[in-house]
Amino acid sequence: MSDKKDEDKGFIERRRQLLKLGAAGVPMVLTLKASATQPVHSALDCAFVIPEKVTILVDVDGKAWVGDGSIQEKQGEYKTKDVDDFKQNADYVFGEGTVPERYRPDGCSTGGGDDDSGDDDGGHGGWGGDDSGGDDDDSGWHSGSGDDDDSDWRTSSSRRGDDDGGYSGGWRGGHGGGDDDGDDDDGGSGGGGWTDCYKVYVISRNTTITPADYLNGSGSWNLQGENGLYILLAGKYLDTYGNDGGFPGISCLLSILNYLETQ
Amino acid sequence: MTVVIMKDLPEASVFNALSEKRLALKLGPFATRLNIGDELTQRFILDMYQEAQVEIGNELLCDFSMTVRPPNLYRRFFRKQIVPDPGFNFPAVPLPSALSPLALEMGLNLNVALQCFRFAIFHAGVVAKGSEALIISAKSGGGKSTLTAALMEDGFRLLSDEFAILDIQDATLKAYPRPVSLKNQAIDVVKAFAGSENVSATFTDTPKGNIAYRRIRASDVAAAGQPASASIILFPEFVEGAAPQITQIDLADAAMQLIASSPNYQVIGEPAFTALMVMLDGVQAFEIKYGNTEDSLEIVHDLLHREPS
Amino acid sequence: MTAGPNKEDWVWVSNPDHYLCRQVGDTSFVYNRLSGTTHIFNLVSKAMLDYLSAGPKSLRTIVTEFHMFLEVPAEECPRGVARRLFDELDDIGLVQRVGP
Amino acid sequence: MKQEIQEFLAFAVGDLPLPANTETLSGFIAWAQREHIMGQVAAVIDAEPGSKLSDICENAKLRSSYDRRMLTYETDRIKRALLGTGVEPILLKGSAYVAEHLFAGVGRRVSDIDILVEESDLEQVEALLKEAGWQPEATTENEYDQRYYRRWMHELPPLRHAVRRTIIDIHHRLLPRTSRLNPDHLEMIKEARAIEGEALRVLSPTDRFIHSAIHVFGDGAMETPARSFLELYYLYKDLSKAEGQALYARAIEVRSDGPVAAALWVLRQYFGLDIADEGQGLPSLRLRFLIRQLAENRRYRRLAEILLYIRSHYMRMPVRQLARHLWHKAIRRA
Repeated sequence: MSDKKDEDKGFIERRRQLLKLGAAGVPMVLTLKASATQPVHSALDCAFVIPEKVTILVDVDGKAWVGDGSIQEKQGEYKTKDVDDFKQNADYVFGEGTVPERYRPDGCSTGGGDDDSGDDDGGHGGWGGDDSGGDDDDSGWHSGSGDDDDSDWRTSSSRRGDDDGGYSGGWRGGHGGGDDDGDDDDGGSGGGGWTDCYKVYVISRNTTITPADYLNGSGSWNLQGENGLYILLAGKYLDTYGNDGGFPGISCLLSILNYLETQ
Repeated sequence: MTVVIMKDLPEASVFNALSEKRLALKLGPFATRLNIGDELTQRFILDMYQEAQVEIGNELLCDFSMTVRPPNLYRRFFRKQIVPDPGFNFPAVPLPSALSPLALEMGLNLNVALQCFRFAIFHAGVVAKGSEALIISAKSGGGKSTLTAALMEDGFRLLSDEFAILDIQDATLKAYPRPVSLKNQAIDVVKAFAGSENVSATFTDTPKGNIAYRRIRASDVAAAGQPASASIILFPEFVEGAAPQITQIDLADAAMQLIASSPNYQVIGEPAFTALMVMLDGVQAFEIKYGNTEDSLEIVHDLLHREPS
Repeated sequence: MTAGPNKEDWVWVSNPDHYLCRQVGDTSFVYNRLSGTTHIFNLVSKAMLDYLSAGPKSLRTIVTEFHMFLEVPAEECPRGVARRLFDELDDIGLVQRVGP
Repeated sequence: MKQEIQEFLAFAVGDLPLPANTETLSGFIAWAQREHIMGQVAAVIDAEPGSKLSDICENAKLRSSYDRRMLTYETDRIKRALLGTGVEPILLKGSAYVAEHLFAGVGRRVSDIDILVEESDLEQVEALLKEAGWQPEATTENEYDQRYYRRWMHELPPLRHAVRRTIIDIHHRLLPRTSRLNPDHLEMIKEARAIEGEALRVLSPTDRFIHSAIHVFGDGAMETPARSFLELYYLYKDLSKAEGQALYARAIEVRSDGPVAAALWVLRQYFGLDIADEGQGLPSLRLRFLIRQLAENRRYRRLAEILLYIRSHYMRMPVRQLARHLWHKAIRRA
């Protein structure tokens, strides 16, 4: 009551009006949010190195196995025995729907033989199904954040997700190349021999991955190539299991995601 | 080596210094070490920044460093793209190399927006006549840059078309007169009054449509050391064919919008609060609506000659 | 959500050294030195801040007597409203418990 | 390279005056910025007013003042949330350094806040903090994760404040139950002391150093080695002579001699501190190799980072158990 304006009738009246709003539940204190409360640059300044070759096996349902084994490839088909061994020994397994369409094999004509996935998941292979809704956006863990209208220093988001069609041919198979050594006999052995129900991606030893390279200015992921797939799986891992366990790159990715959340 | 105007240097030495990370751009309160391997961007700098002060050497201390480079071998192999690297790997849109100068400009903006804390930064254009500054809020996409560029031809000096840079010691506004970025229709509008020789080539198919830049001016660079004090805050709105309209708005509302547009206000804390409050002293805020550039200039003239209400 | 437990007999105060206040028209910009955050107060919340800055009071006193500070009849500032105003200040860290 | 890094660290803590050679100075500043220690550097060096160096220091100080304010305020909010309960959490790491006004806390960059509470208080603390707006991240809110964290981890799933977006880690141990390293947190809690006038506690100075060493060498905080080294350096400098002498014996007592030996090696190696060998000896050749790669930015830095990363996770959780974790997750999602 020290303020001399308090004597002013209009002043008291304006206060009474506000009180009515208060009685109706309207908050009386507003907290200003500046647009970036925590510019944690260090969070974005991270990269990680893949110390040893990493192989990622993807099936038609978007399941993925990650390990260090090798899988022989011939004309877009993979040796069934290698695939089975790889799955048995995989270090990480991701459920159905984890991997977006664009990374999955085109079709599955050899069918059948691979339904041995029961080895590690109790037969139903169904445990993926979780948030598969996002199958071909980048699986839901970005926040979109939109407003690309004004801020030049945020840059806009016109290039989201899946405009990578042109690339896909490039990464198929890749390694294991040396063994096109004509043992066609294998090819003939039908059911057990070769399968096209998978696609294999290989990230070579000492590859440096900088997740921030796959982000656009509005915080959407634009994941491409095998490194993009790796980030996607790391993100999925993080989403599901948190920042524990040994999936390389997680802490780097987490710091970026935390950063984006503050935007 | 001492500070010189870039155009006084032989082209070759600028090119070399840019590729060898030995050139510091000294503009307004910031020194930025440039590391530009990309020829298109080098040419862009040589042209658009020809009036800027630079220093060449290995031992320069700088506020920021800025790299324009293809992002990695992998991507270089598939499609040549450019990512700006303002001293840290900020996630930015990788751009095709034909748009690399945009990456430069974007990166320089990011530097200020995210790495500067010794000034309070607000997202707005600023021009001044004498020591009286006009803050043009970037809100609502109302043609901030067009209006800024138009005022430049109308006897105002440019402080910045992107940031209001508030000195937290004395609450004055600092100049950082970089090229003005023009989008879409604004390009031809500005060419018409500023002369097309002062506007860069147009970059098409950018994430924001067509973009071109208005070259920096010697007069703005020379005056950059002189601070200015805020006098009017404008919230412009361009509406095709609209009759000119001026509405004074509550200063508190204007202040809230400025704070919300700041990338570092919260980080700086008390000095930013205090400086902003001092800056607001005697300032008036207006929403203005207009349908063409002539009207917008007239409105600004009216406002500047208006008696404080 | 609350800032934490509270009781009718707990005594609270606002410390004017903890904040800076600048009035722009009817609006007050309040900078909280502890949190580093700027808040916008209207005439009513500013009155609560002044009321609490004037000296320590129990929560019971605050909810029953704030209307007098506002110079309005009790029914225009019910206890619930006073309590919510207090909680808003508590939430942003502008009040401290000093007793009992 | 080792010599350069020793010199840089000496500039960084103010043991050596800044180099007159401008090229060295510019290299040092670039290094400090890269290592995220510019705030700490700015706190100890005298820059000529009006110089670019002074601009850079000013900028770094303003930036780090934010982290400090955040820690102080979050600590205040935790205290508020627990008001009247009698629970006195132990502040760890940055929040403790700031609350105790230690030099280790000046200019240091931080992102979240860590507290340690007795297991018996855990439930109440968690409930009250949730009441006060800290919420589990959506990703860990499910029952399985919650159980998993409680059973195996040393902390609750991180909580994020709904309005302020800050993160708090509530520890009830110093490392996961599964960790190969098993520090005696109960013994350390026993020695914790109250902060005067506050319902908060901190570890004893000796245990504070030990915990930092555990964090750096047992928990994978080596992404920014210079920052970790400065922290160890300042914490060590804060020990009295007697505390310094009793440090290694205490480390053995709380089963943390490995990380402490590594920390002391770093302090001798990079800061030339004269620390008597109380039998701690040297860390393993492999660990020394990794530390050198990182600290001296050598050729294998990236590799060392990833190896140390793996190592820290290996220290935290045996692979078999991780597999079981994955398995359960899989079943749950069926």
